[in-house]
Amino acid sequence: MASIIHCPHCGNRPREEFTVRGSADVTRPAPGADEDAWFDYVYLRDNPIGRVREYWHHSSGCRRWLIVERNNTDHAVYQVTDAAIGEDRS
Amino acid sequence: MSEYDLIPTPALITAPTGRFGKSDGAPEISLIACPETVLLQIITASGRDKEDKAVLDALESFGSFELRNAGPGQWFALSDAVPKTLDLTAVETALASIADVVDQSSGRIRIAIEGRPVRDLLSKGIPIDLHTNEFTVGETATTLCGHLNVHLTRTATNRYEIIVLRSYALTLWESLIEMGLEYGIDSKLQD
Amino acid sequence: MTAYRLKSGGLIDRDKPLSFTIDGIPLKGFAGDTLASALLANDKLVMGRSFKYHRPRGVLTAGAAEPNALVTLGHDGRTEPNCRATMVELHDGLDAVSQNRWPSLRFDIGAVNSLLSPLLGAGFYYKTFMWPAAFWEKIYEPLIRRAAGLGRASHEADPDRYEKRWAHCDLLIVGAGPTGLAAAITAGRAGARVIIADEHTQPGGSMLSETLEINGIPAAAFADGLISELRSMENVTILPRTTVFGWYDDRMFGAVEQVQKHLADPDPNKPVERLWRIAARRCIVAAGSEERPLVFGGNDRPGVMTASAVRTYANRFGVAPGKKVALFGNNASVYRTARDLEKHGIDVAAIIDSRPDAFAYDGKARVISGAEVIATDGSQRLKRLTVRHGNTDDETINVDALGMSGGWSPTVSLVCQRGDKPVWSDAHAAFLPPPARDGMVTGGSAAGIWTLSGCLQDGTNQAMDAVSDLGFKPKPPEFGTVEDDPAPAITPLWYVAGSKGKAFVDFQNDVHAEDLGLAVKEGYGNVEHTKRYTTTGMATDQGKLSNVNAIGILSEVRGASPPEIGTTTYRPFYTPVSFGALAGAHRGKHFQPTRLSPLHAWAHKQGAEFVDVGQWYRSAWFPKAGETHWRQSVDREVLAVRNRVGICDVSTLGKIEITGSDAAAFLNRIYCNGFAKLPVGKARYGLMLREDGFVYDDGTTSRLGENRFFMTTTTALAAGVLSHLEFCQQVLWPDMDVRFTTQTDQWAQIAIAGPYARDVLERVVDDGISNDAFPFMAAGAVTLAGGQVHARLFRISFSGELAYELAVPATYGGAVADLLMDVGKEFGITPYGTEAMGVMRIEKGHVTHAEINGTVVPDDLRMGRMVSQKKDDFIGRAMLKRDGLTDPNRPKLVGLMPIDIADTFKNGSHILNKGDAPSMAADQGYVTSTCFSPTLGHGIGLALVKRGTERYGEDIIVWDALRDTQTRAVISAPVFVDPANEKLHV
Amino acid sequence: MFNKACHYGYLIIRDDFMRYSALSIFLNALRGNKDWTPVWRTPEPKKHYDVIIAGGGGHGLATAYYLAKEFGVRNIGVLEKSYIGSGNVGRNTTIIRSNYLLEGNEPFYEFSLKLWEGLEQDFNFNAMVSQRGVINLFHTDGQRDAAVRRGNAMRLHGVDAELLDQAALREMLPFMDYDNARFPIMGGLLQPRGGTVRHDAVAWGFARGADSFGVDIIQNCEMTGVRREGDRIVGVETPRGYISCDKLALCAAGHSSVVAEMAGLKLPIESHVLQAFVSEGLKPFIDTVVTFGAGHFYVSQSDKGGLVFGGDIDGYNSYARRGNLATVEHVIEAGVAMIPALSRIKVLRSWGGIMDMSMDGSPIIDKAPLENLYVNAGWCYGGFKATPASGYCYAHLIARDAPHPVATLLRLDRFRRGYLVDERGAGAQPNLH
Ligand SMILES: Cc1cc2nc3c(=O)[nH]c(=O)nc-3n(C[C@H](O)[C@H](O)[C@H](O)COP(=O)(O)OP(=O)(O)OC[C@H]3O[C@@H](n4cnc5c(N)ncnc54)[C@H](O)[C@@H]3O)c2cc1C
Ligand SMILES: NC(=O)c1ccc[n+]([C@@H]2O[C@H](COP(=O)([O-])OP(=O)(O)OC[C@H]3O[C@@H](n4cnc5c(N)ncnc54)[C@H](O)[C@@H]3O)[C@@H](O)[C@H]2O)c1
Ligand SMILES: Cc1cc2nc3c(=O)[nH]c(=O)nc-3n(C[C@H](O)[C@H](O)[C@H](O)COP(=O)(O)O)c2cc1C
Ligand SMILES: [Zn+2]
Repeated sequence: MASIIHCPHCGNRPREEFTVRGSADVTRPAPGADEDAWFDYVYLRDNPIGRVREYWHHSSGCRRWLIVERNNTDHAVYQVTDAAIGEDRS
Repeated sequence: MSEYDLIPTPALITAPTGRFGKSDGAPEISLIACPETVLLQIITASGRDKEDKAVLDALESFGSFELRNAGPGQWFALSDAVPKTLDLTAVETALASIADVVDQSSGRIRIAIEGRPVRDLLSKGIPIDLHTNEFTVGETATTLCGHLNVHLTRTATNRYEIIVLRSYALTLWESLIEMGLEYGIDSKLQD
Repeated sequence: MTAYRLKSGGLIDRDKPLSFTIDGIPLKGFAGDTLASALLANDKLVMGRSFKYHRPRGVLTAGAAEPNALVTLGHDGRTEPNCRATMVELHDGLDAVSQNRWPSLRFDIGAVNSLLSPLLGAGFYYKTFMWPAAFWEKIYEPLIRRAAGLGRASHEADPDRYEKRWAHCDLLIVGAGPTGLAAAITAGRAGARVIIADEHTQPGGSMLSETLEINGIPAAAFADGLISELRSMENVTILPRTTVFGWYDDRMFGAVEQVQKHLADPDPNKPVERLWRIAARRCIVAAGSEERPLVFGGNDRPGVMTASAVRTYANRFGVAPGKKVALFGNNASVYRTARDLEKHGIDVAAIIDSRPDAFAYDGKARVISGAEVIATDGSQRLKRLTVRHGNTDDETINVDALGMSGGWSPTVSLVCQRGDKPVWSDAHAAFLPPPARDGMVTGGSAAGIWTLSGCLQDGTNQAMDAVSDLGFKPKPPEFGTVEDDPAPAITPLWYVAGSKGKAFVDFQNDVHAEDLGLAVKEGYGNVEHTKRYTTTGMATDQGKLSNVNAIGILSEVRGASPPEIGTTTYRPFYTPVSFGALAGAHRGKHFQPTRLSPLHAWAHKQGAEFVDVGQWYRSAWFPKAGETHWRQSVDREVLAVRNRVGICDVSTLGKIEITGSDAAAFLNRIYCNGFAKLPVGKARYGLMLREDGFVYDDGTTSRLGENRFFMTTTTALAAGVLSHLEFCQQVLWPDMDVRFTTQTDQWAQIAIAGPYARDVLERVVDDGISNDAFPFMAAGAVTLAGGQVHARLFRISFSGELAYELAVPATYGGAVADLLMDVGKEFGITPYGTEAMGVMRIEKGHVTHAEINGTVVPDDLRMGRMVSQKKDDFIGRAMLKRDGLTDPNRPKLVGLMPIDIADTFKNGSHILNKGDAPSMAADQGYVTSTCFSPTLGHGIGLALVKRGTERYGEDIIVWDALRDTQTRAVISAPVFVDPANEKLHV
Repeated sequence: MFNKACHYGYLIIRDDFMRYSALSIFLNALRGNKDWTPVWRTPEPKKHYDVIIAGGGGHGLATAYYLAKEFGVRNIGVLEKSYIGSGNVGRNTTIIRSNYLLEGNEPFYEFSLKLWEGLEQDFNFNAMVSQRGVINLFHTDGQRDAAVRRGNAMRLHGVDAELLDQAALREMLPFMDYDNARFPIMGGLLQPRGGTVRHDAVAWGFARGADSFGVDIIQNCEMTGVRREGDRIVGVETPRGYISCDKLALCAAGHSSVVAEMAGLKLPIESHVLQAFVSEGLKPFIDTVVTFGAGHFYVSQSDKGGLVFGGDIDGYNSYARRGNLATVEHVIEAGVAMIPALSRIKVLRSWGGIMDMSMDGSPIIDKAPLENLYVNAGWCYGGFKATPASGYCYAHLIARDAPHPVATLLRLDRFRRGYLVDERGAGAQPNLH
């Protein structure tokens, strides 16, 4: 949750060790994509209530970028995975 | 040209040393600035965690190294024995197929802290569970101590080593003394 | 004399007398007293003044919910306002001062507000003080502010120490009453790691005031037995004087421990308070319950308190709150108080029970059932009650203390802090905790279990469940037979109709029953509106005593049930927590860590003045004997570099080693200019954009090997850039083979700049560094002083002179700098600081974060042509093409020179066209950097000016209204020195 | 006797409206305060409104008030999912100021400050507008230069701004740490006309005013869906039934993305939680509003005596109106660093609100790319001070289908076109603004 994040590499760590970037539901468009796709990626967010995926950086730990899947109303965390390595390794 | 001797300056050369805090009875905590010996950062291609054996093997020919995990596929390789004149290029070559090597011998400072109440003291800064059964001898963690990023290793039952960025070493040292006042703390630079 | 100390009994130590003062009056108490019990024992009934009407108030409780008895403790930097006398442990020399009164607690001028009270009803200030408008800040508001507020804070710094610590446990138990202790014993014996915290001086909770027996042993002694056993368990931590103030996400709890605030003589090696951040796998909240006051006319007269407070003062502190005491309740719990008082030999004048069916009381006191207290009398202390019987005439009873009980409210604050709402129970006439969730359960009277045996049993059960769940094998402890009071059957009595005088609901904030009625009438009937309009529940006790009564009254006025009215929102802090505890040791100089360059000691030796740059200290300039103004030093340093040679510590620049077979390809996507083809042994200036197209950071990156680069970033963004690179690799391009290591601390980096830079370096570097061997933008490994040190040398220049940056392992930084100074002596080598560096970069038009302010694009900085048109991808490429980022009207980097060279101007000034009246529309741009150029002999500046590149030679106004200056200046190219860069290549 | 008052020179629809005056208060007091009537009605929703405003926060209520009073639109329904004032208007740290840097913002916020200055007389409710001054501290040359640039920008627009040096600050705020600080205070930028306003009173005053013109304020009535026919909104769904409308004005602050999504619109906004705090009541301690420059902390003192303070957002996406202990500590460390004497003062309560953090840190008042849908969003943690201007400009836009002159740069398409209004230069990452 928001107090303690279970880093797949480091275990339970307090929120202070992490830096949050924002939604992980946007994907960087291919280099040649049209302007709309880029605009969507850089500026528009679904920002839904409920289940969200976010990029959290374990900046004071293993320095891995994680995808934290959580509920933004009760702050329950469902899953934390390494953004690059994915679920299989966590 | 070699009329000049370039003498290294330890990071904690100006750090306060001696006895602090509780003055009755023996100090219960000792704080030691470890010598600045060889410390290499070893990083394998992203996140391959299980290759410490291969790394150690590759390092063997240069002397005996201790590996301390610092994240997935990352270690600090340190050695008190290997001379500081170690040929880094040779190390790079030896490890080329497994990992990259970056010298951190100057960049990261090692501080040891020991004594009966050491866990109590460390818990004033370190958020992880230090219970003797939870963080066992030999375990490592990259974490925080107060506002500082640190790398922690439990080296014996009541002894821990903290690796910290050189520029923060003095701040860490001073805050460890502050945390230790209630137990009595003896601090020294080890040569 | 009405309240007095009993001859015997209680947990105080009559052999340890303590001296203390209130408002300078010396008094005596005993070890084990609280300030409140000691004051009461001295018959000091008036302990505070209320907020709005300044009414004299006595103590209402014996615990954390106390709204009235607030005092100021300590002196100077240790002054602590608003201390609850009920929670202050008495110590020798304690010196308390009463609050919110002038001139004195007995006689308070502010009490005239009481007379004006019809005008000062709930929310009165929203309707008035509007005329005339200008009077608010000058007259009305200062008056209101002065009258409001409680204690007065000191202006001085707190000299004491504070600290924080983390703790982890299997089970956290909040409250060490019977429930908590039973839970702790159960979990502790099973081997679980237990932390049990209680806000009071001693663990034991209500058992410390209890006369019932467990297994034939009085409750207090029984508690003692449990506590000694817990103390002997290594896996159990008992934290007395520790308040768990907040439940945060997961099972993260905040608690504050009074380590030494209660001591006359604190040990300087210890903190006065300690903040605990407890990560618990399970938590049992055994926080007990609060007895509610009854709402009747004059219920705030000193001498009126809750029945359980009466009982605690008598049983635990050996204090009789009066010689003649009455009790008034709507439930059975007053009878236990009556019995205990009588046991102590205190006269119980009457038990007034609002319920028609009298309770079978076996003591002496007269029981008046079906009756209510409608008024009280007495100035500054209770003298008399008016009791209204069903039909007969009102009766007056002379008493000097009244214990009241309006029922019990479970302490649900903590369990509701994460948004769950408590659940109304008619049987309890109270809100019970919400269902257990996320490993957090409530037990004992906090869950509405009123009997001692029930609490012991519930504590046991909850702990059994909690630790079994964690894999332990607990066994229930045997407590033997437990004496019990009957459960307090209750008939709600929210407000005594026909009350005479104000009937207070929220004592501290002076909210009385009529205020609530008025709020409903005016449309503020939603419980949250009522709270805000009347301020009920908003005082320092956060409605612990008043909220349920307010809800009860609202339900009567609105004709809805209490659950329909609902509760307001529970939030941290359970009780107020000092800033000091929450800040811990991170204060003063230790607010943030200090970061020192490896050349700090060297610079210090050279006499540097340091400046804060983020967490770093950087050497700003190096004053020499005779220099009285920083400008003298800086000018000298600049000229030394321009004419001879200088050295500067640039170690704080971010340095990142980038390795891997895709390192070049990766950098090519990170920078907007090309990096793929950078040859080994070369450095290149790079510009990094954000994905939105604006410039993020700049710096040089050198290729040290096919797969090894060394990047420098600005000092400010060292950490940011590293995270950015990691994001790009791990998230955007995980298949790229590239890795990053921070090298900022590994290298001491020294700039050597000036016409003689090479001459100096040649005396230190073993390798050949002639202009041909090591041309401008060369980069590579070198050794120093006969192979003693492996270093890296970069021929890059920020000053615009022939310049190098030499990186040596940090530990050698001081020695190498000394060596450079030594060999450079013959060339007049001069250390220079960030100020001189700043001057030279302005003279050259080099940008820093003064210009790279997050809103500029490369073209604004005249670097548009650097942006690669060939690469199909780099961060920021797509968004850079938008209209707004290519608009020709954008501000562009220019130089500025005063027309009268005696003039100067400063950063942050704006640019206006000559003759234009100042307005936002007329704004042409702003000055980003200025300096006095010793090279040119006058002031110069850089600015971002609309269409600036087309306006060289134009005469404009530099407008600095804040400093009341206007300066004529001319726009120029932003390069003042060596525009052809000839000096770089010599 | 107070009925049918014809205040503002406009006809008040309610005939039991009670105008506040010294006399009315006195007479009511004499009669035991028994005659007061509800400040706003509790109407049943009508089947149709000319304008539906989704969100009964400060902005929604101000919009309704100005639409009715200044633009003659009277058939308005304000839908509020909870009680009015339950949102950020009722939980903010009450600072008003117009010390902005950019052309997109400064004229707008100054317009707002001017409206504040006449507001209480205008809506006949004491909102305790207190122009006690707002100071932003700086600690380094770079921060000073940024402050000067901002102050000069204000002066360009004719707004009051003063540069204070350390000596002046010592005089005004003697208890700050000047001598032992990690980051010594160098000076500050003062806007004397900045200050505080009683937050709840703003919601109540606008509600009372709007109601007096016949606006229906419907509490506990959440908009749960939007009915759309092609590019036209025809009405909204609520638990109390479908309500049709000619125009739909979104005004849901922290929930902007959620209500926009109902209409099929995606916004450049992320929702984040911001915490605020109040200390125990104290006698007058601090007479202005001060913002620390070396950490996240700002403080003022409420008329009740509590120190009202806050800091930075918690940093992660959230719709929970409560925060994290780490942030609490972070804010309070900065507080003690700025004012060491705070150490022995106790914090009473903390709470959170949901911020509609936009991608450039500035708000949006615009018509959506639909025929009759309007968007008011992206206020970040600075929208309280904007309340009157936001209401006024939004009303202007809704009534006239043209932006008010001071809000012409706060358009939705600025992100796509690259005309950002980014005061901090933090870029397209909402939690950095
Ligand atoms: C802790 C904190 C401190 C702040 N400090 C300041 C400050 O000092 N100065 C400043 O200028 N600003 C400050 N702000 C920001 C300011 O409070 C907000 O920007 C501003 O109040 C937003 O506008 P509003 O009043 O209309 O929002 P709100 O009051 O939040 O109004 C939005 C309303 O919409 C309702 N709603 C949402 N969804 C629906 C739906 N589907 N149907 C019906 N109704 C709905 C909500 O319940 C809410 O009442 C602060 C904010 C917070 C949280
Ligand atoms: N006769 C009645 O009407 C009646 C009514 C209620 C309770 N009781 C009796 O009172 C007793 C209740 O026992 P219990 O164990 O439930 O409660 P308790 O009151 O004995 O203990 C609770 C303890 O928790 C502490 N506490 C509360 N919140 C805290 C926090 N946040 N941090 C730290 N400490 C905190 C309190 O100060 C107290 O010491 C039982 O013996 C019961 O019979 C009787
Ligand atoms: C400016 C301001 C001052 C406040 N002062 C107090 C106060 O003195 N006492 C109090 O209990 N709460 C105070 N609060 C907090 C409110 O009780 C409440 O927590 C806040 O408005 C958020 O609402 P919620 O907690 O119901 O979600 C204050 C809030 C604000 C915005
Ligand atoms: Zn990690």
